[in-house]
Amino acid sequence: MFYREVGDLKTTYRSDQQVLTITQERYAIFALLAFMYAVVPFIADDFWLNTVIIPALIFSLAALGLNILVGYAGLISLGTGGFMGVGAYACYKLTTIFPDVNIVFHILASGFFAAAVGVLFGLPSLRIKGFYLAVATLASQFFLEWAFGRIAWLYNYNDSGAIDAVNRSLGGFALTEPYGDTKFQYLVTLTIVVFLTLIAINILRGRFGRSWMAIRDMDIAAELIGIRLLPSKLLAFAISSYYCGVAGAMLVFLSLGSAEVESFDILNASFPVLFMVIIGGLGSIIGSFLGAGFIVVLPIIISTVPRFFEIDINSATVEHFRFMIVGALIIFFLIVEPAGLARLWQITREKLRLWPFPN
Amino acid sequence: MNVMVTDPVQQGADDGRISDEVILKVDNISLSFGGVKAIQNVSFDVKRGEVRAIIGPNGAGKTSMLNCINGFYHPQQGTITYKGTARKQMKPHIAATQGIARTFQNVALFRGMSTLDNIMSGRTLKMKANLFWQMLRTGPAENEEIEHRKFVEKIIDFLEIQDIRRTPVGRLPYGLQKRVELGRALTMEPTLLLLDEPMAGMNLEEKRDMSRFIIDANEQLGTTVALIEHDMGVVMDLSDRVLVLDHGQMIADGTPDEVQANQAVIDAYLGVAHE
Amino acid sequence: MELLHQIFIGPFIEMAGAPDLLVQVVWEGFVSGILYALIALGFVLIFKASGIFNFAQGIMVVFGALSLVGLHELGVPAWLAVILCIGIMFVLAVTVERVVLRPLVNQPEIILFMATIGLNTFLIGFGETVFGGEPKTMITAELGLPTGVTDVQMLGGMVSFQHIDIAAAVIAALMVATLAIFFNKSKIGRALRAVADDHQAAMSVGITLQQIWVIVWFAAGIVALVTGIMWGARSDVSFALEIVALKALPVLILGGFTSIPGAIIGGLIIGISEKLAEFYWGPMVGGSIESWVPFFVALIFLWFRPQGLFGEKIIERI
Amino acid sequence: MSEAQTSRPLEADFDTIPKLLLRNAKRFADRPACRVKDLGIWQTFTWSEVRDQVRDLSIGLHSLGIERGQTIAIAGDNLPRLYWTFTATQALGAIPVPVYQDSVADEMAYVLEHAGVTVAVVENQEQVDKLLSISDQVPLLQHIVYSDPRGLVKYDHTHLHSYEALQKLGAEQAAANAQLDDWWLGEINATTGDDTSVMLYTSGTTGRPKGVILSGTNFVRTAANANRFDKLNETDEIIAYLPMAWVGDHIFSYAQAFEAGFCVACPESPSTAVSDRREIGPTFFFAPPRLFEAQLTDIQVRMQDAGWFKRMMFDNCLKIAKRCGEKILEGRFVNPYDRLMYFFGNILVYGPLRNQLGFSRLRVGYTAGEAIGPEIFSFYRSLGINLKQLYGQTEASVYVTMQPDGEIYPDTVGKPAPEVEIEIADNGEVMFRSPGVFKEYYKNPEGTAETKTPDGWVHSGDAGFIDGRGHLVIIDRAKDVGKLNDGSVFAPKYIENKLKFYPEIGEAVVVGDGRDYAGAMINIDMNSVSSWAERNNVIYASYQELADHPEVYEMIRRRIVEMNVDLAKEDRMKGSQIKRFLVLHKELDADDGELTRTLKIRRAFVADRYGPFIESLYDGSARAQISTEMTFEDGRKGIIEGDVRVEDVSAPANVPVQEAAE
Repeated sequence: MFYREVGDLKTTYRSDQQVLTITQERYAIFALLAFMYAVVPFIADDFWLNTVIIPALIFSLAALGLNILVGYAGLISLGTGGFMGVGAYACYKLTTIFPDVNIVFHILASGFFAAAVGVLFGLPSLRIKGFYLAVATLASQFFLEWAFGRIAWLYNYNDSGAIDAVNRSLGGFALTEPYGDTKFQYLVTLTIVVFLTLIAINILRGRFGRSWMAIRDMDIAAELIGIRLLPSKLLAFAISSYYCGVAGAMLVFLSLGSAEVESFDILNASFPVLFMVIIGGLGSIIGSFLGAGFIVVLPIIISTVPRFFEIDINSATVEHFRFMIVGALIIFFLIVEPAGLARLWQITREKLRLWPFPN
Repeated sequence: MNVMVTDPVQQGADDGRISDEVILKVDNISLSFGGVKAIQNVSFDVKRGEVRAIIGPNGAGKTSMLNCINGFYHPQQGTITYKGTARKQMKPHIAATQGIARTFQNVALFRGMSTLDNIMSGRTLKMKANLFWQMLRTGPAENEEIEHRKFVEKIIDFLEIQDIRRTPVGRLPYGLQKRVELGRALTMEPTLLLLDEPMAGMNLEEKRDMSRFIIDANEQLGTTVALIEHDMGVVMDLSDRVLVLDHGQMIADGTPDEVQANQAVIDAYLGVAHE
Repeated sequence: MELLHQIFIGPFIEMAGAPDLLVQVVWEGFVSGILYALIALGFVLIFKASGIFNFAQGIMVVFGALSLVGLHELGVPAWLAVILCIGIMFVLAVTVERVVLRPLVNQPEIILFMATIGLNTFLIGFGETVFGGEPKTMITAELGLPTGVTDVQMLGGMVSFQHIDIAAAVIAALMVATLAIFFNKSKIGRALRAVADDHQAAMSVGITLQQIWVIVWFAAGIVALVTGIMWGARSDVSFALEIVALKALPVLILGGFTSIPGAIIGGLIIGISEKLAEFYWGPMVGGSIESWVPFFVALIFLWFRPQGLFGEKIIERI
Repeated sequence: MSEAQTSRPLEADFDTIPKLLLRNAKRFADRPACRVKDLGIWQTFTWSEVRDQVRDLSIGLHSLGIERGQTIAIAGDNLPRLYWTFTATQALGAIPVPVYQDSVADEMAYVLEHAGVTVAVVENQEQVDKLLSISDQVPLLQHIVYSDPRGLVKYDHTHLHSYEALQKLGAEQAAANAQLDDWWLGEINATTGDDTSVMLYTSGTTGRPKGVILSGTNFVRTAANANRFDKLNETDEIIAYLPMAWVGDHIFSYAQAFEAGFCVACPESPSTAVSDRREIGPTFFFAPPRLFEAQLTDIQVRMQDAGWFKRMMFDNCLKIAKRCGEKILEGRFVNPYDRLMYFFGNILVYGPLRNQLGFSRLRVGYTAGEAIGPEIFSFYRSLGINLKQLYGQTEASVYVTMQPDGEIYPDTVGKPAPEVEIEIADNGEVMFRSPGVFKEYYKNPEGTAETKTPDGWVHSGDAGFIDGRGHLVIIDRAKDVGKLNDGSVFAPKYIENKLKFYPEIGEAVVVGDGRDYAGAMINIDMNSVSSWAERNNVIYASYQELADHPEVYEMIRRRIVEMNVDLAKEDRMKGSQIKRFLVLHKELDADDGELTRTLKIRRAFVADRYGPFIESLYDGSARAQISTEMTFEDGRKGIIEGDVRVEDVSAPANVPVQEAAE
């Protein structure tokens, strides 16, 4: 209905190969970004930023990372939490060892540690596929969980066994949680997420992205057109883990303020991120964002609704309910739209493009 | 950075199509799975520029033969000499780098990708821009992508599939999928193109189109073709020489006319086919 | 050098030095292995019959045990509680088939896998909502399970065998035998085996696919319930068990997704190796390595034998 | 109107197309001159690039021996390369002769032989093969140049050249010899507006095609006038999809484009013309009525699949548009409520629909060639699409009359175009004189004399009249116009068209020449009447049965009365009201020889076959039968039998009865 594609012609391959080929959509994205930068900080209060928007952005990044692995390269992983943890602990170590280096640099650098660990645990993907690989990724998950809990050096021998975000600033302003201003944290988070998303889009639409999808769709044919499976799969693990690692570091330093093993365990990190990817839509960038938004907002809605009706329920019960509802909703979503929210968006978009015609 | 991309439709158009150079020589190879002998002591060669057909009844070992040539199976004995280099074992992706492209009996396209992406993926080996440029998608990465897109577009034009450029291949009818698969193989600019039943399951018109594309690929792009096909008419029209296999053994090898006149072939193949 | 010695030689010297201790550790591993094998068994049942990777099998174990204890706490006699729990498992199987599997038939396997993760999450929430989140104690005595300890003098020391562990081993053996008879002798069992190979064939036996799913989920549920009782008797009953239940997964990659013998042998290998590793190597790195050792054992094994314990070498066809 | 859209004065210096090219290469150097969808993108060429392309090609053609006055044939789908061939040829003072790309070998042979073509520039193998097959009939033809090399590599290249190679040769020569450019410019300047610019063969319905010789001035002046008339300038864009051999394409996509400097876009292939049109979004567009008609049907069919809500919204919006859309388009007064509703409708339906049709950017659209149904015409206009009608002929370089903005009537073809004079001859034939009038028919002085008077007036061959508003109304081919016995004009096609605009009437044959009154034989429109039958529970087994149904007769009668009322308002036509009619028992069919392949009635043939029916219209009988043996196309013989009722149109409508309600 809102689409006006007449005259939207491409005279060069450069313009034909851009991310959004429809001019209006490009403008819409610019408008959205402008809104996120210029309007959201003024209309959203700290509660919204802290509990919804910043976590959603951070988890979007993790979901994007996992989507690269599962949705694009077709390699199932249940080890996301571990890779996020590597990023978080790496960042913590980096900033305590090199306190003078800017924290944003550390956040981005911590992803490389996750990438290295990802490559290591990606090695079995050469020989095993599918669910066998999924189980194999649990090896990394459990090993890393154990390491975070047992290797005291990682948490600087704190009594609590947890890592606490240290006070670091950017451009003279305190940034890290809980010292920094929430709006500032939001802007930094948004910038990192936008930047890394752009890079992901670029990689995915280039030769690496095509190689991954080729392996995902038919690995034998991929090999016969000259794609080397192991390097391609390992690259997918590396990049995916990098994104998860950065997300983990951001989660600790820009959102939670502290973390312990449980923050990155299978129930609190791996599964939710996997749900984001599946509900958002496998192999879809926009789906990663939609899925993350959905999974982050859902528990908030679940705990807010009873309060809204002034029903007094203790927090433990709310937590139990949350599990039930999340589980049920996931099944419901899989039944209603197995291809995820991205597919719903795609259908809507097609409808709008064809408007007023039904098909 | 300057990426050299040749025009697929302009190169190699001499009339002395077939040269005497033997591009592929299969020497006395045997292959078995467990106790099943798929290929037994088969030898033949392919000359540069020719269209070579491999025919035979079902289970004759034709597909296994192609699988050996492009390194997917490794024959237990015998040698395969390609471009003068003999080899025993070769990984499929190495075969690809050496200019062997392949289509499959059951279409092996990347179903989640568009026609354009499928064909672009055939250029993977020729793309060199590193991850850094890929991330930024400027400089070499962008230029390279554009250069290869130009090449791919010529293949799309060549195969007359412009209108399905953006369609996910999973949604295409079978005949078009086969054409896209041929496109993917051709964008690799192969020296040797292996086609496994390129016309299986096609109607008459689609077969005619496909034959035309194969002839054009052979004549205009100078691609050497080795193909498996069931349709005898097509084989006789297209090919310069025909190899006949039955139960993994070679029973005849020669020009279409010779093969058609060969009694062993008539007994083993044509007899079966006409039942 | 010293480190290498410490890793590769030291533990074996230790083993040889105290063979009674070694037997004790192996026995512990053997019993855990049996329980892992039982979880894996439930899993294999479902995967064989429907190709579904049931991630929720571990939680079904906990759910079964929790229901039993929960019902007893409400004053239901133990024997009735067991029967009711069997009923609950049946209801669960029917519900899963109706609500989850039937609408998702013909979906890609990853979607079904995700659905079982959803089911996993749901059952955690449901169990905790109904029975509360606190750990509970298994009603071992009420069920007539033995609780004593027998100490056996051997190899220059004492090795203790918990009666409950012996019972677990016996019950597990009985259960496997029953299942084997069920699959090989009964009509339904044969149909179930057929369905693993060919859905059409199964339907020609006169059983619908839906019925088959209900049967296998029910069977897996009963296996889960028994496992839950045995396990609960050895420790507390709570959802923390779920993480332990995940250790059935390396058993699966070791034994193969479709092999019942594989599940049993794999379970034993995993159980024994994890206890040995924990006892002899664990202290070097701070302990608790049994959480990940099984996975590494399975991975290393897979590296050399990708088709698993009982799998056949796969010839890829193109 | 922005400054760019105000009209420019005529420029006398630029009286040929190549001169306009040189002008544009300077004035609009970096603006797009043409685009073609090729290899996935719109390959775009600026005016200065086109200049170089054309120059190189010119020099290349010259090297093939092309000299001033020679003719070059051009055949193929619309391609920039073929348009450049026009200019390159004209630059040398030679004459391009475009040939219909779908004409069969024999037709092509005739044209090429008649025009004395020495070089042919064609699109692809198909055309090359056609030319090679007729090479013995065209002895003068020496060289063939092809654009698409596909399948041609193995051909003997002694007389065959690839366009690319030829142009490259020209470029190399130009690079090697700097004076060549000057020589080329000299050749262009040596050509004047009076020299022949192009020769277009009209596909005459009878006899061999005639070569119409048109000069540079013909096109440049006509194009300039048309551009001023509709304020077209270099920012406009057109999509070239009509045959290049047709004069319309030559003026819209070539002469007008060069005169105004706007961009011409060529589709990837005829089959993608519609989607390509969407991508381009032409601002200036021409299509024959049947395209608009087919498009409207397509819209209706597609909307039938919509859900009830969307359909309701769509129908309501169209109702609003019908009520006030045209008024808003013409800037007339509309009450604020309707204006508001139209605003919403524009968001919900009209805007998206224009977008779907590729008309979002359209400033002026024209249709011509046949009468367009008023409903269809109004439909497009009510959506905010400025669709207009014109009347034109090859002999006039197209434009004779055009509808000025704000004076749009579905039944007229507009007022005389700028610099065009019009007179109606005594026999009703439209005569015109303009700067666009052709020089002569090639090698056909008799034909020229028959059509063109010594003082420059051209017999259009169409009968028409100027109505009260000063607009031309075309009623029929002049030779088909007859007289009733009372001496009044009888124009069958005019009446038939009026009848056919009623949805229930599919086809109509009206007779009356030399008779006392007019009578009609009607074909019902099966789609429309069968859906009426369905709604009213009328049961029928065949077309014949439905056609014979009394209620159908009643329905047709009402429509004829309605039309008679309409006719009665027109002085010249009121004598032609239909007094008796019958509904034919079968649909007129091109397969049975009753229609041409372009679905026009073959009048003489029908009169012969249905003689008894026609008689019955005048002898007062209540029924009529025929039984004719006929040979079908496939050689089978069959007997056509028919038995139909003949009825009077009861209310003779000399006096307007009452306005038939919509």
